[in-house]
Amino acid sequence: MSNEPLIFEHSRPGRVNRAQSAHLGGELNGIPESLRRKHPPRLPEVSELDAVRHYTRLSQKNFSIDTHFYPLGSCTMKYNPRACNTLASLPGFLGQHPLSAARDSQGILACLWDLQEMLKEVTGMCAVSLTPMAGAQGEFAGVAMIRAYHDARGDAARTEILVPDAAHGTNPATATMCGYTVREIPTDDQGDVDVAALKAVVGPHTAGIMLTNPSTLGVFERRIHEIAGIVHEAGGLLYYDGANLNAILGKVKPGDMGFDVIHINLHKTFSTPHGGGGPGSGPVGVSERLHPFMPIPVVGRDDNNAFRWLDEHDLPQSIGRLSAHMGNTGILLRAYIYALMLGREGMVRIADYATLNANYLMACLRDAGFDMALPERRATHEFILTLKRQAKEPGVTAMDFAKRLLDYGFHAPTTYFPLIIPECLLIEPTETESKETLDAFVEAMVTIQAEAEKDVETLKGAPYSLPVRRLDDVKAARELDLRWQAEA
Amino acid sequence: MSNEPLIFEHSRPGRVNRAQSAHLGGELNGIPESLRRKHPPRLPEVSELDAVRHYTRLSQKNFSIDTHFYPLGSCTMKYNPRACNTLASLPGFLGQHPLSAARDSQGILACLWDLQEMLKEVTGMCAVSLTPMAGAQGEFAGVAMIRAYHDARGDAARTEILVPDAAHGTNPATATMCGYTVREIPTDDQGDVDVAALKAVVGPHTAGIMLTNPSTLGVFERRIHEIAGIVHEAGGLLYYDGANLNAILGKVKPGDMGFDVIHINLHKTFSTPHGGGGPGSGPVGVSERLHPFMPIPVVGRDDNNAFRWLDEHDLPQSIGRLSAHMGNTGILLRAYIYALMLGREGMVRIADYATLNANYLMACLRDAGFDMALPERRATHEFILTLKRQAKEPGVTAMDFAKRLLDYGFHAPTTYFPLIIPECLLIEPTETESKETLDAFVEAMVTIQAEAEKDVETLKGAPYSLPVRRLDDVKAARELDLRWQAEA
Amino acid sequence: MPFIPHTENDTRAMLAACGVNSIEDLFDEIPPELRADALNGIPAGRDELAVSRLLHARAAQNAQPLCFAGAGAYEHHIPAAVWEITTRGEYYSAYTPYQAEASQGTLQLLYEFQTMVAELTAMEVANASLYDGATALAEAVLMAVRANRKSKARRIFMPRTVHPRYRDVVAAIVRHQGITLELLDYDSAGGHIAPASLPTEPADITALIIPQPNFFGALEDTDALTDWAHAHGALVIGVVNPTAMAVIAPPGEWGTAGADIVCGEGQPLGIPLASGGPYFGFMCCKQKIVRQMPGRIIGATVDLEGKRGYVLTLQAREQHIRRSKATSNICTNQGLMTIAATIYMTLMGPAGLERVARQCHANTRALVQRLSEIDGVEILFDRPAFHETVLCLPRPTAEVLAGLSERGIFGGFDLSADYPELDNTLLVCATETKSAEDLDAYTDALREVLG
Amino acid sequence: MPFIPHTENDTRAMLAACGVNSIEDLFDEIPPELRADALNGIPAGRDELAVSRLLHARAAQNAQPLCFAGAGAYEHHIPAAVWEITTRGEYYSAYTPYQAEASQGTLQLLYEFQTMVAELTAMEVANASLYDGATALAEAVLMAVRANRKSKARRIFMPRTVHPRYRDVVAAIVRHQGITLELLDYDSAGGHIAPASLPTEPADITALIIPQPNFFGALEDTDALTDWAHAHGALVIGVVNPTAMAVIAPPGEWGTAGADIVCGEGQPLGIPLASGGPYFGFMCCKQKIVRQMPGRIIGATVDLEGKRGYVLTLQAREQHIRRSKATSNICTNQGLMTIAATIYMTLMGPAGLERVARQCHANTRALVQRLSEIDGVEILFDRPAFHETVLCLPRPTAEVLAGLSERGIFGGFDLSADYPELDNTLLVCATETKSAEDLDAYTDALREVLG
Ligand SMILES: Cc1ncc(COP(=O)(O)O)c(C=O)c1O
Ligand SMILES: Cc1ncc(COP(=O)(O)O)c(C=O)c1O
Repeated sequence: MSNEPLIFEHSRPGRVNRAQSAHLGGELNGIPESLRRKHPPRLPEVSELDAVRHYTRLSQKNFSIDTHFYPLGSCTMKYNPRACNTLASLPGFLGQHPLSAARDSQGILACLWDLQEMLKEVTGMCAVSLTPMAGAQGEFAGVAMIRAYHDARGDAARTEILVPDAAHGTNPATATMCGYTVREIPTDDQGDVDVAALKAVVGPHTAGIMLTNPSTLGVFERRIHEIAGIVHEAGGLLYYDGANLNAILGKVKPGDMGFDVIHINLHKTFSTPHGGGGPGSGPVGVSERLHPFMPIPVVGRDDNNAFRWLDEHDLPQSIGRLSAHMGNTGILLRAYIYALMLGREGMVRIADYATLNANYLMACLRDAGFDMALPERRATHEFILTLKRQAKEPGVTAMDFAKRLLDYGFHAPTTYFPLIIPECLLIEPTETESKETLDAFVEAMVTIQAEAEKDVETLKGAPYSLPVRRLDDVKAARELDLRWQAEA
Repeated sequence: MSNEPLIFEHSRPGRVNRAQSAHLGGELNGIPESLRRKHPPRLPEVSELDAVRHYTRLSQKNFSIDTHFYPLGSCTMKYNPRACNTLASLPGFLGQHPLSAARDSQGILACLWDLQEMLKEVTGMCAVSLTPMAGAQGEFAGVAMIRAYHDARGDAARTEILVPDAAHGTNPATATMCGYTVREIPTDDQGDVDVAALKAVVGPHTAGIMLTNPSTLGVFERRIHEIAGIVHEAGGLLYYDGANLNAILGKVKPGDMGFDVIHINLHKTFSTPHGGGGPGSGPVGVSERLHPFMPIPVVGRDDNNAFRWLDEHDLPQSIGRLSAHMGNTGILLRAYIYALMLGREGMVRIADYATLNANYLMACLRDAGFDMALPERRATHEFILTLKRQAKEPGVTAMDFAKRLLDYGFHAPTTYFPLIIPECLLIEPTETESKETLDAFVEAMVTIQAEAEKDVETLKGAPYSLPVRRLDDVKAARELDLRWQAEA
Repeated sequence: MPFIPHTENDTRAMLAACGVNSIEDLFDEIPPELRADALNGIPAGRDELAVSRLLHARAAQNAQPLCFAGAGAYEHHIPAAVWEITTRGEYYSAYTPYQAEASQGTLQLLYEFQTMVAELTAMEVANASLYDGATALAEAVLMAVRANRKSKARRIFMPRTVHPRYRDVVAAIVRHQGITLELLDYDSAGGHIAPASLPTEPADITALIIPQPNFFGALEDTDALTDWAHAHGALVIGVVNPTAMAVIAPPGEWGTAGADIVCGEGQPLGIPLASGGPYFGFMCCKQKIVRQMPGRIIGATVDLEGKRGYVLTLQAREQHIRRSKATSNICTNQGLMTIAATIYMTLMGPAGLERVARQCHANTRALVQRLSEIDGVEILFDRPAFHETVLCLPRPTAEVLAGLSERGIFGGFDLSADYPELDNTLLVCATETKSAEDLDAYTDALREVLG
Repeated sequence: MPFIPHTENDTRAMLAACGVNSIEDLFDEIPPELRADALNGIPAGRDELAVSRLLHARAAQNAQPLCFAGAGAYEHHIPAAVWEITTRGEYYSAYTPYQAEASQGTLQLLYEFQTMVAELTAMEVANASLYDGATALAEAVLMAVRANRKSKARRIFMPRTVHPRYRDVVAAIVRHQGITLELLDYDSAGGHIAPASLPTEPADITALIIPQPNFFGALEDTDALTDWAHAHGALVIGVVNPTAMAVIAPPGEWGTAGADIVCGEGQPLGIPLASGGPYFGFMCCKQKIVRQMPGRIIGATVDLEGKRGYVLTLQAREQHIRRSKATSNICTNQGLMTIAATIYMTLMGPAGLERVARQCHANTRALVQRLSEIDGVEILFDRPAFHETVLCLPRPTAEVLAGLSERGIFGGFDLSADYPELDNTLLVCATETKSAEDLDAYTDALREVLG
C-alpha cells in the first residue's frame, strides 16, 4: 500500500473548498480588535476531493471488525449491526437539540425509557441511569454512589476500596478519583479471588469491592456468594464491572449475585461501535439502597404517562451530573435498536455462543500444543493463553506472536493483560464469528509456532505486510512528536 | 492484500441471517405444487458479518475516484460530491413509488422540471427529455427521433447515418439499432473531420451525422459550422454526442453549433457516480423540429402551475417510452443537486479548469519527451499521447504503460481508443484534480519510460503490487467461466 | 468554483507551462462566433447548506402514503447494510472495470452477481445487468431474433399479460428491426394465457414471451406455454419477478427444456422505489447462445502467476469492439444497482428470500380477502396469484384512489387506461413490509370511501 | 438468533471438540442457585424490518422546530462527506489502536486531529479527546491541581459565566479531591467577569477558569484575566467554543503567556445535535505539562526500517499502566467523533471555518436587532458577544417559549432556573444555518406571542 502523507502536506495556501462556505460570511461588528484572532489557524487548505481521498485511503490502513477477525480480549469485538447506525441516524433523531422541551422529545425519551427497563431486567437491578459515557465513567458513578451512601449514613471511616490484582486498570484509577485508597486482593492459582486474603483485609475501613464476574482472567468467580457475604457483613458494598457481561447475559444476573451497583459497557455487550476508541456508553444499575444517589438525568414519567427528565429535584441526593446533557444518547439508541432485534431469546443466545466459541477455540489451541493460563477452568467468553514457555525457548514473546498474527490477517488478542499472567494473550472471539474463522485462527497460531521454532527472527521482524513494520514505542515516548509543525 | 474467497465459498448449508427474516413467512396457499419451485436457489448462506466483511474487503480491491487519480479519457472521472448522494437519499425521495399520483409527487417533479430547464440552457436546445438511462440510450433516442422526423415527412430514402472513424462505438451501434446503415467518415491529419470525404458521401440517402465536439480525439472540430451546413443542405440532421460536454460547458452550446439533437452524459459532465459501470443518465435535448418526437415521459405543468407527467396524449408523435418509468430518477436528482451547487459561474469554470488541466498535463508530458497524437492542436478536456515510438523501441506498448501506472497508484488512461491512433493513451484529468496530482502523474510516466529503457520486462510483468498480476483475457474468452458452480 | 482545487498560484504556473496568458487563450480554436453568452437561465451557485435546505423541502413535498401499489415496482425492506456498503467510495466512484487488475472488487462481485441471478432463474449464465426490466425485455427480443437462426419471420408473440409499459418500451426499441410483435389476449376468467387459446399450427414464430407472475399478478401455465413454443420452433423468453423466484418454478425448469432467455426487473432485490429509478434489468440465457447476449459479462481467468482473477469477457460482442455489428449499443449499465442487489441476496440467503416471498404472498392474500368482504368489491381472476391481484370495484377506480389518498393510502394501480375492458378495476399488492394493522387500515379506508 | 452464524452442525462439532454434550454444560461453574430465569421483562426479538418501523415512528415523534437555542450545543451545517466517511467500517468498527501497525488509519488521523485542535486554540499540544466539554473541564481542573506544584490550596476560581451544567459536572467529578471551587460573580452590566472585580491580593489560587465566549455569549476580557491569574501564581484554564476560535483570540495568545490548559466541547465541529451526544471534549496544554494530561495521546515515531508511523504514546500516564496513580480513569474516549471533527475541519479549512463563524455572529446580531425592536424586548448585557445573546422579555420566559413552540420555533434557553436573578430572560443563538426568512419567522412569531 502506498504511503499517505499528512493532510497538512496536501495543503496549499489559498486552496478553498468553496462548496462548503462560499456564500457565508459577515462582519465582526461589535467585536473590538483586541479580542479578535490575529493569525488564522493553520488548518489544512485542501479541496473536497483531497479530503475525501485522504480519509478514504487512511481508513484502508485499519483493521476493523468489518474487515478482520478481532479477538481482542475484554473488548468484545462483535459485529456492529449496520441497522443500528442507519436507524439511529434518522434525521428525527440527529436534528434534535438536547435542551428541547420534553413535549418535543417524546420519541427519543420513549426509546431511552425502554432501554432503562431492559437493562434493569438483564442486570437484576432496581433502577438504571444511562448517563455515564463509557465504562470508566460508569465505574466513577458507581463508586461515587457507594461513597455517597456511606456519607449519607455518616460513616466516614470507610476509606478503602478493594480491587483484585487481575482487575482492569480503570478500577483502581476510579477508586482513586473517588478519593479512596486502593487495596489489591491477590488471585489464587485457580483464578479465583483469594478469599483468605480478602478476609484478612476487609473491615470497617472497607467502603466496597470492585469485581468483574467473569473476571478478567476469563473465568467465573465461583465463590461470589461467599465474597458478597464477607464484604456486606463488613459493611462494604459490591461494585460490578459489567465489561464482561457478554458471557452471562440471561444466565446469571449481577443483582442476584449480591452486587449493589453495576455498570454495563454497551459498546461491548450491546454491540455499539468502538469507533477507533469510542464513543462508548456505561449505564449504571443500582440496588434499592443506592437508588437515591443515581446520577442524573434519568428518564421518568409524569402523571399523564408522558416521559420527562428526572433531575436534582426528583433525586436530591444524586451524585450529580456526569455530562452536560444525557451522556452519549446516540450510542444508547444504537444499543436499544440492537436489544430490540435480539429480544429475550437473542440475549441468552449471545452468552451461549460467545461461551461456545471461546471454549472451542481454547480446546483447539490446547490440542495444538499451546498452554492455557488456567488449564483446569472452563473458558467463559474469553480465555488466556500463555507463551511463557515459548518466551524461554525459542525466545519469542506474546508481542512477537501478536505482531505476526497481523501478517496472517488477524487482529492480535489483548497482550500482557491481565498483568498477573506472564506473556499472555487474552482471547475473546465473540459469538458473531463462525467456526471457520476460529479454525483459520488456530491454523495461523500453529504456523507461527512452527516459524518460531525454525527461526525466531521471522517473528521478531513482524509484521511485514502492513503499512508499516514494527513501530518504536520507546522513541515515541522519549522524543515527543505530538503534532505536525508548519515549517518555519 | 490477502485473497478473498467467493461469497459462495464462505457459505455453509443452514447458516441463516436471522435478523433479516426470522419473523417472516407464510403458507403458499392457492399455489399448486406444479407451479412451485422444487429446489431452493443456491444463494450464499452466510451471516450478516460474513457478508459485511466480504463486501467491505472486496471494495478495497478497487481503484476509484475516492482513492486514486483516474484519468480515464472520455469518461470524465471527476469528484462525485457526497452531498449529491446524501440528499438524493432522503427518505422522501427514496420511498416514493413511481406510479404515485402527481399530486403526491410535486417535490420530485419540481426537481426534474428545474433540471430540464437547466439542461436546455447549457445545451441551447429548445426542449429536454430526461428519460434515457445512459449515453447510449440517449443516442438511441436521438437517432430514433431523426428517423421519426424523416418518416413523418414521408422521406423514406434516408437510410444512412454518417459517423466519423474516431467515434465512440456506441454511435455506430446505435445507428444500427435504429435500422440505419453506418458510413464512416475519415479524420484528417489534424484530427478534424475530412470535409472533402464528407461532401463525397452526403446526399439524399443521408439521414444524419453523429458527432462529438470536442471529438474523441480531444480536439475541437473547428469546421463544425461548415459541416452542419453541408449535412443540413443535404437534408440530414445533426446528432451531438454530449459525452464530452465537460470541455465546453458555458463556452459554446451545441444548439448554436447547428445540432438538432443532443444527449448529455450526466454521469460525466454532471458528476453523477459511475458506480463501477453505471447507472448513468443520458437526457436528450432537441431543436424545435424534433420536439414532437421526444421520448416520454417529460415533466410539464398544468393550468394551475402544478407539475405533471406529459405522456403519449401530450406528445402523440413521440418515439415512445425507453424505460418502464422515468429513467434513472435518482441519478437525475444527483445531477440536479450538483448543478445547483455549481450554478451558472461554476459551470463555466468546469470547462475552464478541465481544459487548463488537460493542456497543462499535455505540456508537461511533451516537455518530458512523450509524443502527442496531434501535437499542433490545443487539448480540450483531454488529449492523446501515442507510444508508437516506444512500441518499436524498446518495445513496450500502451498496455504495458497502463499496467505499470497501476503500480504507481494511478488508474490508467483509456487505452487503444480512439481506434485510429496507434498505441494511444487518451488522458482526461478533469477539473477536480490538483496541480500536484498532475505533476505526480508526469513523474510516474517519466519513471516508467526510464524503466522501459532499462528493461522492458519490468513493464511486461506489471502490475506487481495489486491483488492480482496481469490477467489473461484470452483464456477468459476461450474457456468461459461465467459463474461459480456448486461442486457435484 | 466548488470542487476546483486551483489556487491563483497554481493557475498562473500552469498557464505559463502551457505558454498562454489566460485560460481563455486555451479556447482559441473555437470559432468566436460560436461562443456562448453567460448562462443566465441557470441560477447562481449555492453552497451545500443552501442546497440541502432546498432538497429537504422538496423531499417533504412528496407525500408518503401507505403504499399498496406494485405494478412493476415493489416496496421491500432493504437491510441497512446494503446501501451502507454499496455507497462506499470504492464501489460508488469507480468506472466500468476496464483495468481488471485495479477493479477486482467490482469484478469479483459481478461474477457473484451473475451466479446468483443464474441460480435464482435456474439458468446457465447471466450478464452483468441492463438498464431496467423493460429494456431488458426489448434486448431479449432482439437477442431471440439473432439466436433463433431457424426462424425467418422475426415474429414475437407478446401476451397482453406482459407489463403494459414493458410492451411500450419493446415496441419503441425494436421498431426499426422489421420485427412483428403479435399481442396475445388473456383468458377473461383466469387473467392468464390459456394454453388452449394458442394456435395449433402457427406460422413461423421466433419467440414467445412468458411473464411470471404476469402483470395481473396471476401465474401463467409456464410448463405448457414453454413446451408449446419449443414444439413450434420458437424460443421462450421469460420475464420474471426475482422475489417470486424463491417459491415459484424458475424458467430454467419450465416445461421439458426450460426457457432460452430470461430477463426481468431487479428492483425488488434491494433497490429503493425512488420514483422509478435507477433500477436494473437482469438477463440470463442458455450457455450455447451466450455470444448473442447483450451487455457486460464477467469471466474468471488467471493472472501471470496462475492466480484466479476476473475480467470483462466476450468483449467482441460489444460496441467498443464490434461497433455497428455489436449485439447492442449498451455501454454504461446499472453497475451500482447490481452491487446492492448482490449484497441484498447475500444478506437474505435462500431461506430469507423465501420467507420474504411467502410473506408477500400471505399478506396479499389476506388483504384481498379482507377487501373482498366489502360490498361490491370482488376478485376478478381465478388463477393462482403470487403477490398481486386484480379487484373489481363498485365505483370508478380514479374516484376510489382519490378517496384513499385523502386517507393516506396509495390503493394500487388503475388498470383502465391500459385495459379499457377492465374499467373499475384495481391491481393491489401487499409486500412483507405491511403489517396486519396496515391491512386493516386499508380495509377501513376503503370501506369508508365506498360506504 | 440474529448475528450468530452457527449451524446445527457447527454447534455439534464444536461441543464435541470441547468434550461436552450441550452448551449448558459450559456454564457448569456457575453456582446453580444463581442461575437466572428467562428474561421475561424483555420483549421477543424482532427483525430489522419491524425495528425499522418502530424507530421511524419514534423519530417522527420528536418535533423538529426551527431552532434558536445554543447554550452549549449548536446547529451547524455538516458537510455530507463527514459522516459518509466517518461511518466507513474501517473507522466505525475498529477498537482503540492498541496494535499500532494495524491501526495506522485511525492513528494518523488522530495525530492530524491533535494538530488541528492545537492550531485552533494556538496551544502547543492536544490530546485525542475526552468525553465531552463538561468532563473535559473537570479533567482540566484535576490536571491543574497536579500541574501547579507551587499551589497548595487546591483552590479553583470558577466564574458563574461558565456553563451551569459544566459547573455541575465539575462539582460532581472533583468532589472527592479536596478541591475548593470558588464561584466568581459576573458584572451585571456586561455579563462578564470584570477584571477589576477580582481580589487584588488573593490567597493561594491554583487555577482560574476563563470561558470564551461565556455562557451568556459575551466575550471575556481574556488578556487581563490571564495576566491577573499568572501574576498570582494561578494557572489559566480556558473553556472555548471551537467555532469562535476562527475569529476570536485563541487561548494560546491570551495575555502575556497564554492559557496553560484549554478545553471545550467539540460538538460544533461536525457533530449532530442528536439530543446531546455523543459529542467530544477536547483538551490542550503547554507542552511542559503534557505528562499531567489525561486521555489518549498519539505520537509519531518510526518503524524498523525508519519509516514514519504513529502510536499511542505517554501511556505511562494512563490507567492500564499506572492504575491507581493514573492521571485519569478514562479509557474509551470519543474516537469516532474526533474522526468526524477532523474531516469537518479539513473540509472547512481556515477560510471556511472563519466564514461560518462570521455568519453565526452576523446572524445572531441581526436576530437580536430585530427582536429587540419588539416592545418590551431588550438586550441585557453590553459586552461584545460572539453568537449568543441574552434578551429580557416583558413576560415570563416559559410562557413565551410555549407560545413560540406552538408556532414551530424553539426560541432559546430559559436562564431563570440557573440564574434566579435573571427571570424573564432568554439566551438566543442564530447559527449560519439560519436564513433571513428564518430570522423573520422568529421575529413575527415573537411579536404574535407578546402582542
Ligand atoms: C474489564 C473492563 N473494565 C472496564 C473497562 C473500561 O471501560 P471503558 O473503556 O468503556 O471506559 C474495560 C474496557 O476496556 C474493561 O475491559
Ligand atoms: C464519446 C462517448 N460517447 C458515448 C458514450 C456512451 O455513453 P454511455 O456509456 O453512458 O452509454 C461514451 C461513454 O463511454 C463516450 O465516451
